Amino acid sequence: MQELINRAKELLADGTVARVLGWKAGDLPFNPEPAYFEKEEDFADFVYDGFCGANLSKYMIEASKLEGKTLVCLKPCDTYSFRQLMKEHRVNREKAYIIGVGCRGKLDVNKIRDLGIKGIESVQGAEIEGSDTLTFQTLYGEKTCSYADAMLERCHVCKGKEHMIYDELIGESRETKDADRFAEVEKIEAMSPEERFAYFQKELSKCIRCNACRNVCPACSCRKCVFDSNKFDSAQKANVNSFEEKMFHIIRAFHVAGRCTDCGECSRVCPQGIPLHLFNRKFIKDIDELYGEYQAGADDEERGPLTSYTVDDAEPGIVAERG
Amino acid sequence: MYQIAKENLTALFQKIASLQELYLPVKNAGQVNFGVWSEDAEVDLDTLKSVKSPKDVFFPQSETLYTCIRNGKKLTIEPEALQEQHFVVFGMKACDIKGVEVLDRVFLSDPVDTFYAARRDHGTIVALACHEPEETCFCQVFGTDCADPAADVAAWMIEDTLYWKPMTKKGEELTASLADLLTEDDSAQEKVEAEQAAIRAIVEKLPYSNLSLEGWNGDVLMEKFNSPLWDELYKPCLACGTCTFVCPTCQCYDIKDYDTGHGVQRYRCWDSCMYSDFTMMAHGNNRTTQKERFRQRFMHKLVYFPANNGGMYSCVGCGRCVEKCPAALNIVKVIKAFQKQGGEQ
Amino acid sequence: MQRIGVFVCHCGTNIAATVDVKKVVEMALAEPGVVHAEDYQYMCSEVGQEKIQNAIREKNLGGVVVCSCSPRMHETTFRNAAQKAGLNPYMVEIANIREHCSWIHKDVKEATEKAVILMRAAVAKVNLNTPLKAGESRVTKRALVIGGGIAGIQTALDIAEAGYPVDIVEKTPSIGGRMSQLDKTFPTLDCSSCILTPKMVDASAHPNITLYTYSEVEKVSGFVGDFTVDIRKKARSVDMSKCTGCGVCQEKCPSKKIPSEFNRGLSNRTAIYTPFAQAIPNVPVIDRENCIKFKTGKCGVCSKVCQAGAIDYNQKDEIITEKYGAIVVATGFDMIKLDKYDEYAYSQSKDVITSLELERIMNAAGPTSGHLERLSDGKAPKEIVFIQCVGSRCADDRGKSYCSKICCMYTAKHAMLIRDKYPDVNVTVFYIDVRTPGKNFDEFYRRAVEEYGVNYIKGQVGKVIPQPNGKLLVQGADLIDNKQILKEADMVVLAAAIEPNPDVRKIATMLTASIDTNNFLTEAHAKLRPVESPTAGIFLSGVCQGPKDIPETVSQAGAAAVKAIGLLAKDKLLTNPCTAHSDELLSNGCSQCAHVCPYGAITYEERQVNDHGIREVRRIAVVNDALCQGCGACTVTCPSGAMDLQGFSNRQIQAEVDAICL
Amino acid sequence: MSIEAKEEFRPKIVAFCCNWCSYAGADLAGSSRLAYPADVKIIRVPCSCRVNPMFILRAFERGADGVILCGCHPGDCHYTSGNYYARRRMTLLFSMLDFIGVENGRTRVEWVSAAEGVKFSTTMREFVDKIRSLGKNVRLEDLRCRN
Repeated sequence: MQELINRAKELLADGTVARVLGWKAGDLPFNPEPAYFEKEEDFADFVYDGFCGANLSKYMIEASKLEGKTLVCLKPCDTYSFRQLMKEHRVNREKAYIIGVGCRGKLDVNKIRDLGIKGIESVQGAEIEGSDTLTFQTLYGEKTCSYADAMLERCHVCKGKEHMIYDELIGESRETKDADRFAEVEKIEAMSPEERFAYFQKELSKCIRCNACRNVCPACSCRKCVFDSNKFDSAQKANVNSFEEKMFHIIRAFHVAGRCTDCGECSRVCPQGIPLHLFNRKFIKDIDELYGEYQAGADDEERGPLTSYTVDDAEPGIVAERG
Repeated sequence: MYQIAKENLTALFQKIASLQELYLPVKNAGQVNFGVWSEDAEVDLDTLKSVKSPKDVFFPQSETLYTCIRNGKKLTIEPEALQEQHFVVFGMKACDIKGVEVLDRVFLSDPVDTFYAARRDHGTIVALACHEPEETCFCQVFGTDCADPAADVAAWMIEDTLYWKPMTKKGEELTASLADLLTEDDSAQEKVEAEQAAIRAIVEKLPYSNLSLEGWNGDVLMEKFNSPLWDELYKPCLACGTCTFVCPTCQCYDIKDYDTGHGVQRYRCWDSCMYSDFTMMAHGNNRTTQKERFRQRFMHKLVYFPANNGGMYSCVGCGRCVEKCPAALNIVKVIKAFQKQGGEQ
Repeated sequence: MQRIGVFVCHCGTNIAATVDVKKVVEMALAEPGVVHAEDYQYMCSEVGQEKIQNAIREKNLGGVVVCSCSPRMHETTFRNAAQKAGLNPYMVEIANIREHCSWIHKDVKEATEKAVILMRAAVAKVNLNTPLKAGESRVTKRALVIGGGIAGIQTALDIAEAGYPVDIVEKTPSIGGRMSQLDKTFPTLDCSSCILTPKMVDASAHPNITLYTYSEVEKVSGFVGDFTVDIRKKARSVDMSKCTGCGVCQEKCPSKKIPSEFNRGLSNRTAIYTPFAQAIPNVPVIDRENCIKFKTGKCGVCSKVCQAGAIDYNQKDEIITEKYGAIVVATGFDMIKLDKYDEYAYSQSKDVITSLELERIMNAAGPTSGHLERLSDGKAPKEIVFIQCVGSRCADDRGKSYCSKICCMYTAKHAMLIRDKYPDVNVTVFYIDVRTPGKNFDEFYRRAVEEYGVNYIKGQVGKVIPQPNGKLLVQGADLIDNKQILKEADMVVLAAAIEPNPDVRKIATMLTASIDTNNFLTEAHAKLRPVESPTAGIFLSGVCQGPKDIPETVSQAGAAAVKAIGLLAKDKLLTNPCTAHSDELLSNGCSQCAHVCPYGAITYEERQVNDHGIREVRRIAVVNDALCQGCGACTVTCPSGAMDLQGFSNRQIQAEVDAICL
Repeated sequence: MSIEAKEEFRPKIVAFCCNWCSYAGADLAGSSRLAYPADVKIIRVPCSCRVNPMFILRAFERGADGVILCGCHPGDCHYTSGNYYARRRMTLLFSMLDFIGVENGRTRVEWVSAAEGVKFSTTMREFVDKIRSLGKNVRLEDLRCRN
């Protein structure tokens, strides 16, 4: 982390960048927030640890409009989002100085709570090169858990430790993949339609239409979302689980299909713990199977699967045929 | 004071539900929220905070106000019936009850919101003391004692026993209806006091308990409003509505029409001041940037509301926003940022 | 809300017999916004149209719904009627209660209920219609004809005669096409060259016609009235302005072993060559792939012998960019490849030939100077078998499902010519059916059978087996006598199916003209618009549209010319106003819409916007109305809904959905 | 067991037809008097690629029991490529609907040319039969639209 801070200060001092976009330590051990650093003294609060899960690439849409370059700290998975946004002309590469930061998986405070660790006063082991065990001092005594058990779902299906785009790299990355990316989707596919319906009905009935999934999503970069716009008659805010939640989540997933990098932010931020990544991953799985493997944000040129076609694509009837 | 063994709680819930509707913390797909009790519902009294506050029992996230029905060129209007059934909310925490007090100020002041008033009139609240407060809690800052919740009935879960203390006439009536399940216990007071002491000891150790609200009142309105701190504080905000929707006191709503095809259902639903179309009017929006929207939320909770309500803050320190904000922003960080700036000056 | 009038047509009894039109009127009057409704026997009649016009004027209607036949039939009629009464034509919607209702349902109650719903959907849509105004675009008064065969030549001559400049692009070194390879033509047996050559000369000499031979269309952009086309004029290596056509270069060229395309590979040509003696232009080209000079850098004989100094080894391909108002496709056909029909031993024996090869053999200028002989040993054949429908009317995927149309007639022609010239030669024809619809066609076929004694056997040939003695054993079936036939032949002629020139797919893509699974270009309407492509400004001439013989080709070529002339005669065209539009406040500038636009109609500009007080420069999608054809692909690709389609807007379609579902 | 015959289920079916092929195919079905059930109501769109997944969900929201999209055969699109895009979009959308447990028979895409009146009619009859066997759409309906 110190190397990152030193380098950021250096680039700020020599005028290469006008500001640094990173994370500021929170007031609790696990809630650092995305923040801009413009002066040397700001860096007292700079932090980069296991709780810095936020994907900063979407902030670059606004940062691209500012004077001068913004140094942005991107983890390997975040760089896919940045590159996809570049492809869509939503961020300006010229306005970004990308430091690819190392990552060994990011932590999910909800998982820690689910492990029964409550009243956290301090944490050891969450540092960027910390141990494999997390030790918590809590109001109710010392607790421990393994780093891996506290990782975000997305880190268990990590896309790899390569950065897709960067100006320089600082820190080592570790591949944390220990699960099959599509296993959860396959599990649901194996259910009967009734079970699938019940599963999603139950999950989506929790949705409170807070739009956190949409607003955090780097692919949901519309200036105005159709669900906020009066152009379609779809601008509703009610939480009515007989239809609206399904409409919202299906259409949201559809709009990002072929553009979603599977960064997992939607599931990370959902206050109701809805596994929203399943929608996106289902589309990714279908796209991979039907149109060839495609990873959004892994290139600058290739057209997305929904803005291209081949003459012998599968017919929609395949959905019923494969059962 | 009464008591009932934890193992008999299901019987208690069955009994209440047989008399009136019962809302209580229910776990659904891994998350605890207040919901209607049923035989299959997975009741969860151990989780300290429900994801959403239970305010929606009185102020639902969406509710129909009236329905217009179109038949050819004819229109008829059907008003929505007010709440007529009695119901019980079991397991509300002290902070959430304080939240209801805030809502009362809004909805029961003239002009009274009849939908809300009907629900308040028909609801009986059974409060549950917080057995193990967490690091995100700061109700004490707002003068709430989570060890001694003020409601129609106050309850404490101590080991395997629930202690039950009616506090109001509604509480007495409910207690009377459950007489065959609740037993009087003379030693209860002592046990409850011990539990309260333990809770309060934890509260003293909570990281936010010593948060100072000094300088937050109506007198400093313009100073706070114009502070340059907002220029920085809002920046990570994603403009989602999480904080407002989990909040026990946020009371803003939007009124919209749902076109049913046979007419229009006019409904109201929670709105969020974080949304870009919040207070959108025909001419546009008077808060054009997220900074202004972000500022609005905290100014409202900490300045405008107390200024209009005899110093009552419209934050109750439940800590839900601390836990749920996707960008790790929250009211505590705002208060601390101003405190720090004050210290520097 | 619009003031809407609903007009319900009886269509005689076509609608009224199954749909209770009075009930539809009654239900229409109950709909919000509907201020007038009436029914009439024939709404499309003058009286019916007047009713609509009177109502528009008297009731001050803002929208009109006509419940009648398909909008494909009378939408334009009713729109024009409304326009005459002062209503914007795009404020008219049609509820199709005939084709989609009365004609397919029997039960009056059911059909009436459906008609009411269709009416409601149209009312719901028209409520959201906005007046649209067609734009104007200019017409470039020049036509392009792709292909220089008889179809292309005829089309070009007709257009040129009408006074418009026209360019012919021909891929090969000479115009003339397939017809120039034919010996005689049916059913008159006149000499193909004798009737074609004068037309070729006319085309080359016409002041309004420019020939681009040895050239190909490289790129097409634009739209009806205003196409821009890049033509690649391949390097001929011979300066056309200097060459006198003396032919010495061809005589002296040392590279003489190149199969002649014109003679279907039955004879050889030199590396510098004109495809045939009457070629136009009579200027040779150097086939660089086979030229020693180009392959090794040595030789240069042609350059040395050319007294005109016309040989130019350094000539480069030239791109000519020209604007056109109309484009006629006349790309013609070729024979199918016979590699999937190995049972006929085409690849095994030189004496199994295609009909087109026989044309060359029979032709005085052909490889055998017109003598009928076996290509294997030069002997005169005594027994010739013709096999029909090789690859035509084929049930499996080896060949074509369609009938090639010309084979029955040219085979009768071949049989007759052979019997006429060589009475001692036996001719047998195996056929599935003999199809002779055409003026004097059946008489022609009957003469072959009756006067010339050609032996027609109904049945198919299963196999042709080359024998050690050089003969060909033909195993066939006689379906009429129901017996197997074994026949020793000296020569077998295959009537191979014809297929569109394979290059046509590339051209169709450039033109955005639709093409069917057999690579024939699709006509805008099979019956009523047979020489137009659905893509405006593109016309079809000759076999590129479907198999046809010379007279049919020539008449279609003329028809295509007339359509093109009709277009060129206009100074301005009205453009389809149902185009996509981008909302500058919603556009993300993400480029996804441009990716799916088949017309390149979407571009991006950096534009200052005022978004409710936020002023900033944004990348905004912009639609070029003149290019947009209104498909709507962009509207669905656009996640923010910034792209919407006029006339078929999101809200209009949703209103229809709502009206139908409720 | 009830003796009274249950009222026959009449599904609501929305058919989006492209203007150039399938709408004309439906016209041909009409002019050839090739009957299919009146439950099918056609919406004319310029091209199958105009059909937004939101329209399809909207139809289900409003109580449609089945939605079918008809366009030109692949390769024959009037706009050259519209149906190819539609094909991918609909395949993914249908797969998602299937994934969340909506019966996959409720959605269908069929390519119908202007010459295929018979195919149009047969397809519609088949589709209506399928929807009748599936019964009312309850999984994607907005209950607010019922009253």
